[in-house]
This record gives sequence, structure tokens and C-alpha cells, in this order.
Amino acid sequence: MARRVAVVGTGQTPYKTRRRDVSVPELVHEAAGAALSDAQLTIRDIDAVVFGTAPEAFEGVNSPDKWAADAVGALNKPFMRIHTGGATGGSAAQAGVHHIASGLFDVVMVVAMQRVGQTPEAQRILGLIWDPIFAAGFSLNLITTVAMATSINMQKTGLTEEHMARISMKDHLNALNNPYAHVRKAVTVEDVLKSFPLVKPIKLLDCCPSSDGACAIIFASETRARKITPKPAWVIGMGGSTSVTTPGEENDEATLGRLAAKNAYRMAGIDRPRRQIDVVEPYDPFSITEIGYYESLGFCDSPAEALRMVERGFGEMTGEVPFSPSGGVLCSNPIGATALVRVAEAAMQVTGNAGAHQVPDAKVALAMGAGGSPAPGSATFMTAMVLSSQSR
Amino acid sequence: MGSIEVSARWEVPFSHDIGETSSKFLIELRDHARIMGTKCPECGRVFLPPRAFCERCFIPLKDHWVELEPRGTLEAFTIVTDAYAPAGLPRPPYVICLVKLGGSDTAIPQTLQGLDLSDPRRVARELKVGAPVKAVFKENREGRITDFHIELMNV
Amino acid sequence: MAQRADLLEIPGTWDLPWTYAAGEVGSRYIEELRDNARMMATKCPGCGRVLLPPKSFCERCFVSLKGHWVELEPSGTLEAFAIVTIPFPEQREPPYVVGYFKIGNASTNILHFLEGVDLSDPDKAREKLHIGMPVKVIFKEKREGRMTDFYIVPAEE
Amino acid sequence: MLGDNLNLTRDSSLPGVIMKRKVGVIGISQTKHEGAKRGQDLVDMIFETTRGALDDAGMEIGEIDSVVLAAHDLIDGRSISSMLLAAPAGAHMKEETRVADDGAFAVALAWMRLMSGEFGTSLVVSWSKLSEGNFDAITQLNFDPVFYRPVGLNHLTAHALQAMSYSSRYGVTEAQAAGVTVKNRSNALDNPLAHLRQKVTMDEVLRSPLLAWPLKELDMPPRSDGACALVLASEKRAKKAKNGCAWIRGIGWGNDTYYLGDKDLAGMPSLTLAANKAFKMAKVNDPLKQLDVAELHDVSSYHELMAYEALGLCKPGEGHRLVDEGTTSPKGELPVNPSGGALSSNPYTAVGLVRVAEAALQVMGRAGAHQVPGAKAALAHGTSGMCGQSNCVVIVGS
Repeated sequence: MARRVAVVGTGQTPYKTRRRDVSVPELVHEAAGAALSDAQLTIRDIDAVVFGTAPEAFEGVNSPDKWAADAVGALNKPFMRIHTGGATGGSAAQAGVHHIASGLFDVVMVVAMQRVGQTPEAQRILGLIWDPIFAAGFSLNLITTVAMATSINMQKTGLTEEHMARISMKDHLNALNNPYAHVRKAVTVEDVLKSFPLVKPIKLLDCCPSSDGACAIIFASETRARKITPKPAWVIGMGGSTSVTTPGEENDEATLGRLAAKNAYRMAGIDRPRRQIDVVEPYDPFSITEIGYYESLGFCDSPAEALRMVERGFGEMTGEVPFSPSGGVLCSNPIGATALVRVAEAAMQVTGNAGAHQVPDAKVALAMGAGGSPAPGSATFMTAMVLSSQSR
Repeated sequence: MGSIEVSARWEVPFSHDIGETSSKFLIELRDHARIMGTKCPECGRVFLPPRAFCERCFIPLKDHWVELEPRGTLEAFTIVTDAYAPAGLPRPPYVICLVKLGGSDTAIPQTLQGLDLSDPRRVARELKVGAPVKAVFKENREGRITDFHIELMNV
Repeated sequence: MAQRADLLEIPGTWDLPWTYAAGEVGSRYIEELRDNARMMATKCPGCGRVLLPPKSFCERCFVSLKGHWVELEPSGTLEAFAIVTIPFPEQREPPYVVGYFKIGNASTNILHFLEGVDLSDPDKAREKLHIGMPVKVIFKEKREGRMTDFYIVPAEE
Repeated sequence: MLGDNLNLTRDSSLPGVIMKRKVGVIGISQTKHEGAKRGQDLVDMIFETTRGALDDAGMEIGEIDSVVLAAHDLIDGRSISSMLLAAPAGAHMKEETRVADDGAFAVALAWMRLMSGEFGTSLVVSWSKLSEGNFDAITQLNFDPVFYRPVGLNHLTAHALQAMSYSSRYGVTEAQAAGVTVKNRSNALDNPLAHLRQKVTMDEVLRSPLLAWPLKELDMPPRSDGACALVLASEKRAKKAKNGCAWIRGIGWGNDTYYLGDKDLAGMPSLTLAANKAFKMAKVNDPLKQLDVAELHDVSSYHELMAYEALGLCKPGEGHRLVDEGTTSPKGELPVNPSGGALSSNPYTAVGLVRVAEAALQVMGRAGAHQVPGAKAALAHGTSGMCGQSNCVVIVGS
């Protein structure tokens, strides 16, 4: 990158099933205001705004970014909207970094949001994403898709429902320490296994909730960052990938963020992630996802080893590399904001500002984003960003 | 070239959460036939539709309500004659206007009713920006922006 | 969540009609299904992959696949499946089996329902189904130019 | 001067920031814009266009590092549009991202990605297939469900309110606005890719059916199916381009309030903001003199006049004089929309990208029958949102 860029402030709303007390602009205004006060800046200090939100079919308003522009202080400022499905927050964060790295701006606010509670039929909205000719009409939905993939995984690797339950239990426990988390209720492995079966082998507690919420991050150039805060969180690496994921053709090179992380690691100078990364905020809307990440992000060499790591509590708060100390996507999923929340949480960890869910002495954190879904004609989007307490 | 087409229809029901500020506006309109705006204590601007925050001063306006006179001025209008007329909207021809009410600094879009639209161009010639207008409230109000419409003062 | 009387909701409905063009490749595929009960795919002259559903381009070699047709045997294997026993809005009445199938020598899988499976006891049905099991494509008598002009059933083992 | 081969551009609004890189447009492709490409699916339309841009640049897909798309879900009838449409735009195994804004904003993001030094080449692709959906119903959903949508605002009525505000403020007549349609539709005769290629007379525009006062059918763009793709490259790669290069000399974008009643609808201040940033970067202080051609996003005939004023080509309210006096006609001092503009071809989301493509073709001397002789500096404009809420300006030079 031509210029160093750092996170100098973050803001989040609490994540809830429905925020009846606010409109869309009012919801994002909360997050933007929180980020400004975290950075001790005013809206006049912001040079440009990047907005992220995924399918507008959730809000029921086309281009909700335009409606929300005033609320995020984008009046008379450069403003654009990013939308890469579930990866939106990660792509918006990268766009924010590129705003600054290009040399055109010094301080940029990135805001992302979703309101999944505006329609009773979030799954129906997600039913509108498939190819209209070859995939619509086959009752495909994200739960069915994950159920199919998980069945294959169980047959191939020895993955059990207990492994997934253990991840869910961990994330639910972590969420108890995050005041913004949507689901804040301890669950046991037994609770997960006995939770309502959706599409076998996926059960209710293997899945994320649908959340209303927003997140904002302020990025700054090196000179400005050092003036704004004594503890910037430096963006030392980032990467992304879009890949066609037609079922039947394994595309291991890009699956679960492998390529995105590889690109980010290269920029960050990371060659032994297990030793160099202290904490991970994965994009894991289903309990199965974290287990796959252990291998794809380079924390182990094989899916079988990943299962042993689950059994050892590798990603727990007291484990070798904590995954989702915030409770993760499994406990809060405001879709378009979710990947930006991962970046915000990673920045909070490396600056020691994560409060009750702080990983002690975390210096380097990885934040992931994922969007799209494997289906005929379909692509998936992945983003990875590495934040560090030290500039590179 | 291909000849096959596939039809689909997206029918999605929504229940929009409109928040405290817009709710208060609509409840005042419904229960008291009152038009309420918010006023920024810093820059002094009066917002209609009411805003929960001032986008310039970036401060909350939640408790800064002012009642607005249901009278004001015509700022802009269009006479809609296009055939597109989905359910829930007036049948063409009809008039959409922007009006400032009760000294608000911002204008609100509304329907302008009570005009003879048999010759739209004549109406367009005769309607003038700045014309005095009034809000006319429905008898049976439901807590919707359509609980009132606009008419010219001298009609 | 307790309902607050001071908070209103505004109902709204989206009602958007769409007419999607299937295009040259999609149309030929569907016409072959409808008129000739044939399962056609496109084959990339660059990488040799056989794409089903057929695509008009290869995303890897980034070349057009128009005119590069191959006919597939109407049989194959079950590659992934889910037995759905709960209802999803606007979707098929449960129970049903949805899955991915490798047809003929295709490199990619096609999405479809698996019919002809006794689902009165889903757990028993699950035991009977396995990845890799042979399936066959059955073309309907009356075909209308839709993906549902054929269905897939387990082949006799 | 714009034509100068400047290696350093100092942005005086940001002390200390020096832009060391240069980015150029080296590959361009557009579809023929049409009312309904019924026989061609969206995926194929995007693939053909993207492939065309690569061929134009003399490049293979393997040489592309970055892909930036511009697409709207509700225009495409796909709820995560790029999930199905990124692959035909060349994004497989690439670092791809997408703006849900006009295509000119995708150029802005791609430019930043290249200027950051992270990427050396980028595809920029945008499209719309308006024939597949109901544009009136879709654009009604752009308005909030509480205050704006229930009183009948959509793409047409909102822009009619703006056109009315503008014409009543300055006394702009229907005939003066109609002059824009007459000019752009006449220009389209020289553009084989244009959707509408029939000349219209002043009388025909004035007599066309009234839609929403003061907008008549021929004040408004058609609804088109079409796509556009560009290849952008940093200096080193751009210099090797097969068909030449249009250097991006200046770029700027800006946003105004959403609330139509909060702003002076008779102007487009965010276009002024965007243009001023681009002018500063490109060292333009007299756009009428320094620019040779402009491709503006003419949302309606009135909006082209408003854009002249926002760009500072004339005083507020005097835009029509540039048409009346022939200043913006093909042989005038600053030809505007020699391609025919959106009034002749309107692939909605892609309109701003088509403007950038046309501006680039002009400074490369490749605009064919609608080439402005000797064009060295060109301005392109795209607008996003309703009533000119967001605007982006790109200035390219030879």
C-alpha cells in the first residue's frame, strides 16, 4: 500500500431481533455517532463516507444508503455504497482503506447496517438470490445448502454434530461478555444437540439469529491516526476473493477464505498464522463454518486435525487462538454489517479495548467476511483483514 | 438467439419500523390533527418531516418538538398524467407538491387536491411557486402521511 | 418484546414482476429438454470442463462456449442431499429431498429434487440415501420448457 | 494544461498528499443499447462486454488483478446481483468488489484501488437490463415508506418536481429543454450503438405525451438493455496498451441530502462539489475552454441544462443558452453528449460508465462518426440516487 492506514474509532449498536424504536437512518446514526465519539472526532473531521448494506430486500427500501446518507454525515461529502452480500462489511472496510491509501483522503468513515426484522420472511428474501433460470424453483435456501455441505463433510472427515455443538456453546458463552451481542444466553453441548432440528444435521442452535444493527469504523492515514489516538489499530494486510462455486467442482484454492487470507497474509508478512495471529473474528453464521476455517486459514493442515483442535478447545477464550471472542456471527448477524463488526472487534482486540471479552495481550487479529453461497451459476465472496497494534 | 423467458414475481410483505420520531409525528397527526416538526437547538432549522437528529450539527433532536401551523407555501409541484398507477396511489391525473408548512425550513411532499385537472397545462400555468396553501385533515385518520393533503388557500 | 403504544409500524408490500431472458444457451438447453427430451451441456474447448447447467462462457478460460454443445447420458449419481421436513415460506410442501446430481460426464452438479423416495419416515429414508448412489433422469410426458420437465429418481441398484 | 504528461498531481485540498501514480483507461467495450435484448440473457450480455474490453486492451483475463462492478439488485431482479453476475464480469478468483451506485462510482473505486498501489489492473463493469423488470414500480421503492412513498414519488415524479423547480426559478421554457433532446437524439444518429436512432424535431418533443409536468415522454430517456466494461491500468501497463490510453486526470464525487424538501431542487450542489474536486486535480479552472467534450448524465432534458450550470459552464439559469447558441452541439465550443447521451441510450446503472467510456474514446480519437476532432480533454459524469443526490465526475486526457 502506498500509505499506512489505521482504525482510529469504532461504534456499534446493540444487535436485536427488531429495533422498533428507530428508523433506518436513525439506526445507522447511532453507530456513526458512537464511532465519532470513540475517536473523539466530529463529523467535520470526516473526509468521505463509505456505506455498506447487503440485499435491500431486507429493509424493503431500494438503495437505503441514499435514505441514510444524511444520518451518517455524508452531506456534501464523497459517499458510495458497497454491496457484496454477506461480505459487504469486509468489502466496505477495504474500500475505506483504499480511499485513504490512494492518497485522496485522510479520514474516512465506513458504516454498514442491516435490518433483517422488517419482513417476517427473511428466508424468502434469501430465496430471491438464486439463478432465476436454473436454481429458482427448487426450494433452495441457506439452511438447506449448509445442511447438504455438512452431510458431505460428516461423511468425509468424521465431523460429528458434537463438534459443531461445541463451537456453538463456545460462541454463546463468549457472547455473555459482549454487551452488543444479540443472543446472550449460555447453552451447553446438550442444549445444541437437542435444539429444534431444521434440516438435518443443522439444528436451531447451529444457526445465527437474524439481527437489526449497524456498525461504524473510522479509518485514518498514518499522520492523522497518530494525532487522533495513542493506540491506532493498523491495517497490515487485506485480501479478497470472488470465486464461482458450482457444486461438484471443488475449488479448494478459494474455499472458506483461503485465497483471501493468503493475499492478506502476504501483505502482512504472515507465514505462520498459528504463531503470528492472536485472535480471529471469523464469519461463521453456522457452527460448522469455524471448523472449516481452522484449516483454510492456515491454523492446521487437514480437516481431521481441525476436529482434534475443536476437541482441544483451540478456539476457546482460554485456547491457543481464540475465535469469536465477541460471540461471533453465531450470536449476532446484521448481515450487511456483520463483516464490518468483525473488523471493529479485531481492532478493539489489538488496541486492548474489547472489555470483558478482551483476549489478553492480543497484538494481531484477523477479521473475515463471507458472502454469496454455492449454487448453480453462483459465486462466493470472501474478505480478510489483518489488524495489528504495530504498524508495518 | 434464445426464445425462452422465465417469469417470476417478488411479493414480499414488510412491516417497517419507523422509530420514535416518525411515530410521534404520525400519532400527533392521527390523534390531534397536529403537524409536528423538530427544531435544531444549534442551527435553529425546523425539520418537516421531523428528524431525530440534525445532519449538519450532528446532534439529537428527539426532545426538540415544535407544533407547526397547518398553513404554508407551495414550493414545487408536478401534475402526474403518466398511466403508471399502482395500488395505493391516486389515479392520474393528480398533483404532487412540495410545501413548507408553519415556517418549517424544509418542505414536505404531499398531494395537492381540489383542482380541476381537465386541462393540466392550464393548471401548470396558473399554479405559482409561493402560493399560500393549507393542510386539510381527513376525518378518519389512521396514522399515515395520507391523513392530510394540501389545498390552495383561495380554493 | 413488549409492544410500545408510541411506536408505529407501516405495512408495505413489494410486488415486482420479472421476465428473465434465458438467452441463447439457456434457451437451447430448455428447448432440447422440451422438444427432444435430451440433456445437453456446454463443454469448454480450453479446459475441457463439461458444464451443467450449461453456461455461455467459461469463467476460468474466459472464452465463449456458444456452439460447444455435448449431449449427456440421462443418468448419474447423487452428490449431496437434504431431506427437508419443515416448511419454508413459498417453498415446496415438506417432506421432500433436494440435492445435487452429477449427470453423465458433467464436471458440475445440477440442482433438483430427488423423487420416488418413501419419506413417511425421514430417518429411514436418510439411511437408504447415500452420496454416490446412482440416479436416473426421467423426462415427463408433457414438457413445457422448464427445468421441471424432468425429474430425478434413484436408479435400480 | 490537461494534455501535459504530469507525473505528480498535488491535491491542494490535502496538504502533504502527493499522488505518485497515474491510471489510464486502456480497454473499452459496450453493447449495442436496445429496448429489449429478449434473446440474450444478462449473464451473456455481461460476458460478451467484458470479453470485448479485454480484447480491446489486448489482454487476457490472467493479467487482471482487480474487478469493480456497479450494479443494483432491484434493477437486476437478483437479490445479490453480483453473486450471479460477477463471474461473467471476469471476477472468478479475483479481488472483486461492487458498488451499488452508478457505474462512474465504480471507476472512482477502481481508480483508488490502483492509486493505492495494491493493484496494477482493474476491470470496471456495469450493466442494466431494464426490459426484465418494472422500472416505475422499482423506483417507487427508492423512497421511504413513511413520508415519501405514499404520496406517489418515483423516478418520474421526483425528477418532474426537480425539473419544475428549475424551470420556474429561471423561467426555462419547455422549448428550451426540448432543445437538449433534439440535440442528443440527432447526435445518436452518428453512434451505431445508440438505442434510439431516429431524429426528433422540436415540435415532436413539445407534442409528445405529458407524463408529469413539465416532463413529457421525449424529455425522458428510453429504458434500455445494455452493458459497458473498461480496463483500467496503472502507468506501466497502460503504456503498453494495444489501442492507446485515456489518462484519468481528475476525479471527484459528492453527495447531497436525500430529503427532496431539504434542498434547493433548482440546482445540483453535489455535482458542483464533485466537479470542483475533479477540476482541482486536473488543473481545470475554465472548463468551457479547457475541456474539448463532455458526456453528461442527462436524467431528463432539463437535467442536462442543470448539469451545465452545476459544472460552471455558465451562470445558473443560463444553461439553455449553450444549447440555443450551439455551444454544446457537435461543432460547438464544448460538444456535450456527442454519443447521444442517456436520452438516446439508458442502461440505467451503466449510464455513468458509458459516459466515461465515451469520454475515453474521444480523447483516444476512437469515437468514430461522433468523434469530436482533436479532442484532448473530456469530462464524464454519472449520477446516483434521485434528483442528483450523488454525482461523480471523471476527467480524462490524451
